[in-house]
Amino acid sequence: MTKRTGVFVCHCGKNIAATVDVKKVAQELAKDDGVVFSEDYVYMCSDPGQTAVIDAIKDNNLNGMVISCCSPTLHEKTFRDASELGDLNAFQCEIANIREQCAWVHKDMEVATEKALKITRASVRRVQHNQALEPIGVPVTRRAMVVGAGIAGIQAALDLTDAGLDVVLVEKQATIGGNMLKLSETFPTLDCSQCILSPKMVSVSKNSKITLMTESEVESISGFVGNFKVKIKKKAEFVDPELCKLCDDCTPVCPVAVPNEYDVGLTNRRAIHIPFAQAIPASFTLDEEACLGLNPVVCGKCEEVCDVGAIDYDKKPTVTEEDIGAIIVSTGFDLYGMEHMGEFGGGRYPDVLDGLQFERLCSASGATEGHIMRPSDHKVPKEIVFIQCSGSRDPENHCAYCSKICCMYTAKHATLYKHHVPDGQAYIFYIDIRSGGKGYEEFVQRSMENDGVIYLRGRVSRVYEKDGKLRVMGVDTLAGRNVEIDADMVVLAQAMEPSKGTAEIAKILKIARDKDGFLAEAHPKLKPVESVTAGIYLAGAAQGPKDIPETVSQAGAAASKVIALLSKDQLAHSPMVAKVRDPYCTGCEMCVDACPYDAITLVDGKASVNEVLCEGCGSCVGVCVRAAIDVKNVTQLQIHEMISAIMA
Amino acid sequence: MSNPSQTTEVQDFEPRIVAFLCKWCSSAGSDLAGVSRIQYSANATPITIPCSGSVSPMYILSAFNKGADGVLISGCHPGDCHYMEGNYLARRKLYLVKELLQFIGLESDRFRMSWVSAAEGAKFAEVVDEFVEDLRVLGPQNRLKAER
Amino acid sequence: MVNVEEIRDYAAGLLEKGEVKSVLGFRRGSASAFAEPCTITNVGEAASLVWDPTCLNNLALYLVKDRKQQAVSKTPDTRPVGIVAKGCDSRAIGVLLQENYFKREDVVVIGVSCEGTGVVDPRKLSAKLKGRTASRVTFAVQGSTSVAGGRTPGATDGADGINVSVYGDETETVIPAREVLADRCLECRAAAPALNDVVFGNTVEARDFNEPFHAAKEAERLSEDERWATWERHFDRCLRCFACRAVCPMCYCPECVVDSTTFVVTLGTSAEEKANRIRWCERSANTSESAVYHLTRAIHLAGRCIDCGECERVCPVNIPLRLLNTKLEKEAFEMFEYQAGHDIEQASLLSSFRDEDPNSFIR
Amino acid sequence: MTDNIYLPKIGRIVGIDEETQGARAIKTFKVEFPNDDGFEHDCGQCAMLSMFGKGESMISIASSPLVKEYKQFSIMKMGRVTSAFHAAKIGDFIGIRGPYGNQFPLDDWQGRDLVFIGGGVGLAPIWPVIQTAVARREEFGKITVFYGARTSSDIMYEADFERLKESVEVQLSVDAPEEGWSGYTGFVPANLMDKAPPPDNAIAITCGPPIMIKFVIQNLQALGFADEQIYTTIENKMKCGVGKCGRCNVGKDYVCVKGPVYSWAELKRLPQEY
Amino acid sequence: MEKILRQEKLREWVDTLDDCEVYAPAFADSVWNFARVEAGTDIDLSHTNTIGSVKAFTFPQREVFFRFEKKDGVPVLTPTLPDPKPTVVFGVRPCDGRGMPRNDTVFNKEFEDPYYWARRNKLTLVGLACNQPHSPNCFCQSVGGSPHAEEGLDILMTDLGDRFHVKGVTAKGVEAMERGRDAFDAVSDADQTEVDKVHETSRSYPQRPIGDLDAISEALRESFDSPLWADMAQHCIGCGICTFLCPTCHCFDINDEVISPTTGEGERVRTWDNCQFPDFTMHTSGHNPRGDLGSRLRQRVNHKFLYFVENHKTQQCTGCGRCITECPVGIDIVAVLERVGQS
Repeated sequence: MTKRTGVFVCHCGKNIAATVDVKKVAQELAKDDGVVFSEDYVYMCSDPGQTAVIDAIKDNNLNGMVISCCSPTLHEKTFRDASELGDLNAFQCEIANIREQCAWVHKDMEVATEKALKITRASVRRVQHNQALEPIGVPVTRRAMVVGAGIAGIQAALDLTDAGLDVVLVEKQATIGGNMLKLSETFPTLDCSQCILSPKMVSVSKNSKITLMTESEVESISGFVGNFKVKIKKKAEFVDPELCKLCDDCTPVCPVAVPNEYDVGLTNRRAIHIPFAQAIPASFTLDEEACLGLNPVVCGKCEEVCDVGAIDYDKKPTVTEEDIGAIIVSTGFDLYGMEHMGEFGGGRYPDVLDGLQFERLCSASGATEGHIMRPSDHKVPKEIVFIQCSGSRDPENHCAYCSKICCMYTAKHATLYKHHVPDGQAYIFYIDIRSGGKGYEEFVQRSMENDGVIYLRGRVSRVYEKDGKLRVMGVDTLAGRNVEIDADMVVLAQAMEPSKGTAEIAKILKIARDKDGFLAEAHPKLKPVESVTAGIYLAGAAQGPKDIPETVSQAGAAASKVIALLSKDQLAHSPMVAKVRDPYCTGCEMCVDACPYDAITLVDGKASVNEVLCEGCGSCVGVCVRAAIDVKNVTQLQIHEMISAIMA
Repeated sequence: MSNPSQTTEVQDFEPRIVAFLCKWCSSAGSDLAGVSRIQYSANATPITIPCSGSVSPMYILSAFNKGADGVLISGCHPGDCHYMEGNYLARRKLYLVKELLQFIGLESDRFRMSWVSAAEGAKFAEVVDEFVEDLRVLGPQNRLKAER
Repeated sequence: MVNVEEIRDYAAGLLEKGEVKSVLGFRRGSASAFAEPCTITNVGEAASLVWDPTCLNNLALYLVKDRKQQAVSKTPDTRPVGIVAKGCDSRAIGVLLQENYFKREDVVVIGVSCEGTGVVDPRKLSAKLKGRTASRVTFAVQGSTSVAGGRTPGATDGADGINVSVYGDETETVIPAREVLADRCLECRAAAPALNDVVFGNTVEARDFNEPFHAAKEAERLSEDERWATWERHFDRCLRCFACRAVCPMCYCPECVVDSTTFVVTLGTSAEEKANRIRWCERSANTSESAVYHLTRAIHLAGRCIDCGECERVCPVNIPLRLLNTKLEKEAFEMFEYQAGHDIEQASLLSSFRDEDPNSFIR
Repeated sequence: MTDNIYLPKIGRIVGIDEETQGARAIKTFKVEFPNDDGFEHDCGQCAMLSMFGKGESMISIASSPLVKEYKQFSIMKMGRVTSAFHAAKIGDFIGIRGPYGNQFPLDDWQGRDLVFIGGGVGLAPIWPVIQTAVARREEFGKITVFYGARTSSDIMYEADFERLKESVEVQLSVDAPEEGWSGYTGFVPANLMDKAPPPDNAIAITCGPPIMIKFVIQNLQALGFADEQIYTTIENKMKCGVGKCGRCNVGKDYVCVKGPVYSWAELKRLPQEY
Repeated sequence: MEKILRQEKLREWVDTLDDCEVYAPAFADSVWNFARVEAGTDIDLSHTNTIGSVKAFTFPQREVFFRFEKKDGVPVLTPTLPDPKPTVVFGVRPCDGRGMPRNDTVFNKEFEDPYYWARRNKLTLVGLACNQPHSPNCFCQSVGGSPHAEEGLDILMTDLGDRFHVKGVTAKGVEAMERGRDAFDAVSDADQTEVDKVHETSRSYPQRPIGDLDAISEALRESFDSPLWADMAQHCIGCGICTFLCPTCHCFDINDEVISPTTGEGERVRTWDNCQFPDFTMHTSGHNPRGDLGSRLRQRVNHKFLYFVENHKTQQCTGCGRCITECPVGIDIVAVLERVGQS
């Protein structure tokens, strides 16, 4: 076929044109073999620019188009759509990136123009061998998985079922609820956290469309958007939740006591325990690590006292495989470890607490039944110091980012303290007060004005124990003086960080994390709930620090994305998949071994690609010594042509 | 064939590098360098490929044959491959290619591999700049260049 | 010690019982003192089989040829083939099985242990004789006369020699074995065929002539410029006769990626496919193009080369091609604990990886 | 020393006709010599055409020697060079050297009936003979042209056939039934048998796919044509065109020099290597 | 012209050829091959036959016919006819010498090959008679040659131990001798007697017999369709050793080597090709008139002993034996002829 290739070189205003002689690039390319149209234009992505693409295709009967402009991540789709409007197959339009990879990183016009020419010419040579392709239609599994059942996961799961979708809700802990479960009241309204969360948890347990899998973790994933296969490993279910009557006969006989996670270590629990009274699923559970009974010679007391025979030490972990169409990851946050805050006595002094521990002290369901007292001596603290930005906004030593919710919850803590200990004095060390949010600023103001909380702008340099008190050495930068407070209790507003399992789940699901370890969204502005992997969405604090309303809205947003995705009968799968050149294949299976997606099998002694499973990574291409396999539109011929074009 | 280090003037020599960048990490990383306006040498012309694992050794040999002074292959860090394991396959294969090229006496600085993530725009620029400097010292690649 | 009569009887037995359609072995040829390959199809021919240090060829090549013939034949004879195989040859069969080129039941491996010695390198011998031709080459026992029709038992030191008669000068001289044995035999790590249906000869461990990969390690020791000077000369001398590829049992690709003398063209092959066949290198026999050819061949044999040394043996201009392959096998062994042809179930070298693969060479 | 036998002359494409479509499309190119260094040729001869950067291909000259302004080549898209021709446009430059090979002994056939039997692109090599014979119409007896193609849209030189009908008998055929087709339906050898041209004082000239030639010759023999009355052309892979590169030989003959035109009597004496 | 050259004077003679490129056999990488004789280095004429034949001096493995490029869209061709210095090759064995006129025929008939002749006209071949066959595969006498055949050589030298007998065969040869006249001595009767004796002895060694060459041609003609060919080629691996080393194999390929696809620059290049390669005769369609190894072996043998005879009235093979000695699988053209002859 006669090649009729068109080229547009974009000025991008001055973005490209300032460093690249776009006219020259267009003129030079006009001389290339097969190029029948080559022009420059000021803004290709503008409406007239796109129209020019359509017109150029139609007027010149083009069978290949190269737009030399910005990164393909930005406008590949734009120009492919435009090409389609001009009756040119979308896959016969390619982008040459002369902005990010050229104009923006070089200053010398001559040099940059030369490089832009090479980049564009390589794309021209590539597009001249592009095939017209159509997306591959893939059936969709109308079933979603939500990983992490905190408020984000719960909200997402419920929203999904509202749309009629089945949901597998996977939670690592023995109960759903996550960190919100531990909170006493929520700002700025001071309504009881459990009171608003528990009904949702019950809805989850009662929802027949939700398969709840607690004490479970995602082990592996295969497949692709619309058709994931997920292996979920559930810990051995030593206590049968169906049989457990919640009689609590078992805990008194259990000889093992370990710190209670629910109370952030402020109390102990037994190896057999119920995470908290209203746990969902409502059942006792056996802590495998702590239990002695897994070796019945040593212990077996709880089994003996269990009348209903709900306990079975011989239970093994189970792995189930689920067909899943889309995934929401909402694995939440952990507080930055107290052990990092040595200068504040974190992890060293029992009366230096983190925010969540303080929540437990305030909470009616907590160890002290809502009475604020020092863990060390159970005395009511009369002077209490809150330190904000503990571990946040400190790129040298700790986390560089702002954890966003600390200002608010510290104000809440101080207020709650004053409500519990009206004669006490609360001090808050802060750097800035960030109270953007509905009713937030008013809440902070109230804490100052109504509750007499003393806000000190400045950092704390040290906290140390002196005469049974905690001496806080700080500075009040507004007053310009050093401050020393002998406090009974110090509460550190610890930074938020992604929960411990986030790194692992990201690795398993092949979704990226940002530099701080939070799950990375596909685009910070335009795709805030999408991960870089199609079909996997993000919600809650695993994606970045956020408060409850924000978490709930992101969960809803992620759910609505999933609902939209799974509302289609078919999904479009990229047609840039591997293709076997049959006569060359000898069936050596190297590609079969190399394929990460198990997309290649041997059929009649020749490799055969399952186009739906193939992601087009080209691992097969890289290992085939016979060059018997190629990825469509990134063929070895095309790479060869591109190398030639660059080196010519 | 003459010894290039004796016959070339390092000053005037602009190395020509073919850079194979994986689409998900290194190409995105170079995009980030662009967005961040980090300036670096223009000697490397990028070819975006799906994954470092898709690199056939032929690409490297071909680039040298066609006169490339250096060949750079850049992919995602181990564990970060968008396709799960392509970069591991690449690493093993390209290790062997590197060893082979060294074995026959191609200057070892001419073939380079790097891991550059989408967040490492600055690293990408550094990798290119360092490569260019090393190649300047070596002068033009004549050993595998086609005699045409 | 290998009694050639046993091989003959075994081959005859296979043919007699109809268990194989043919037996690949060695016989005396008319062309030189070295044995030539033969394919015997009836019992009577078994008597012509020989076994001695001149049985150089890796006959696994002919299993590949048989396969290719079957593929184009309208009435393919799919009966198994018997093959006389040394340790290296059996590894070749191992790789071919690993790559599904045929099935285990398609081949009857008549293993012959090299008993810690090996085969003679004709080019080394030629160097000794300064180009003159040997008319007779046999094993000598401690400098005494040779044992007709067979090989000596595996000796335990390097003192045993090779009896050589030179054409035009019929006196016999004894050359120390280590001076004329093929490099691959001197470095052999598995002289007995592990993959076999029967083995003749004692399973003598490889004798300690040279450490494994000795020659490659020696070559590595040169400076970069010296290495290039060496290989530039070799690539420049290459005739591009493709004997190295033609003789290699692993080079069974229907069409060679680099320099094809075998286009795969069927009725369905479109003009575009033919027109767009990539020319990674040109046919010109000059340094650059030959380098691409040989380097490609080396990398494509990584983890597949079983060190039969055939490429090097057949090279008419004596390019030490084996070095390229052993270099990579050395890396595979040392860095990836991979040995070609040792496990027919394993994933091949390049389509597998380990987390601990070398990473420090990457920026 | 005279000419450099490997150095092509420059030709310019001045006309392109799309004869047939599809995977094995045929285009006819008119090529002129912009440097006025063209050569004369005889019926049946070939020329080595170049696409610089792609290589050379031996193509039979499909225009009559009587046409001096240009040379015509009908090229089927088969491989690297021919694909490059199919991608070419009017005004493009090519390389051309020749003419090579022998010719149809047209002068020896004066006064005799001529039966041309062509199939597919095989019409091209005998087309100049037909054209020349028509131009010298009075020198020959009855002229019949059998030509078959897969479908009516695959018929080459369609417009020229209309003109041809004025002076010679034209028997067109298509392989399979087709609506609106008035000619013969079936393969060329069958059409030949159907029309059964008399062998007396006739010469048969055939060219086409090997399988067609085989049956045409069988049928001609059945009709009573002697081996000496049957002419055909053969093709082999060629590189030099001047009898040196060694690949196009059929037995002792290099087809590029001794061929491509053979009588069946001559061809029978050569081994089957084409 | 006939002269005596003492061994130690060889260098003196060579030094008089100072405007020439002089080549002589050298033993390197375990093989004898022609190598440039640098000033002040020894010439060792104790060689067997060189691995590569002398044909490469007129028919190099790579010959650029012309360069092409596009100027303003028009192809511009620049022929690259070689203009070599006069070249003198020492130590050419008579079998190789006899190859040269056979190649001359090929590159002259019908069309003269300017590239070949540009080199050929500057080439002087100084032969060295074989005092005894250096390989059991020598068979020059079976194809009409002899260990001291002069055909194709410009000078024939005969090794008499401490001295050479040097005979100028052609005007070119005589001229080369004239230039080094001071190095030569006159030929005494004793010298002449010794030369004759050496020649006679050299002819007396047994060589591989072929028998009646006409009968062989006839047998080949008759056995074109014989199943023998497939049988004899059973172990052939289809490499190019036999033909690339052959002094008279001249087949070649022509390809365009692109330098820059952008500027349309490139070279049209001739390279050696080989009738044993499958694609040698394969049509673009995939049809291959010589699609199997048997037919390709037949082509090689027939070319040497039948087609060349039919076209040029002499065998193309000169009996150097390289194709036999170097065949990796023992295919032996003499044994092949024997089998064909017996069939």
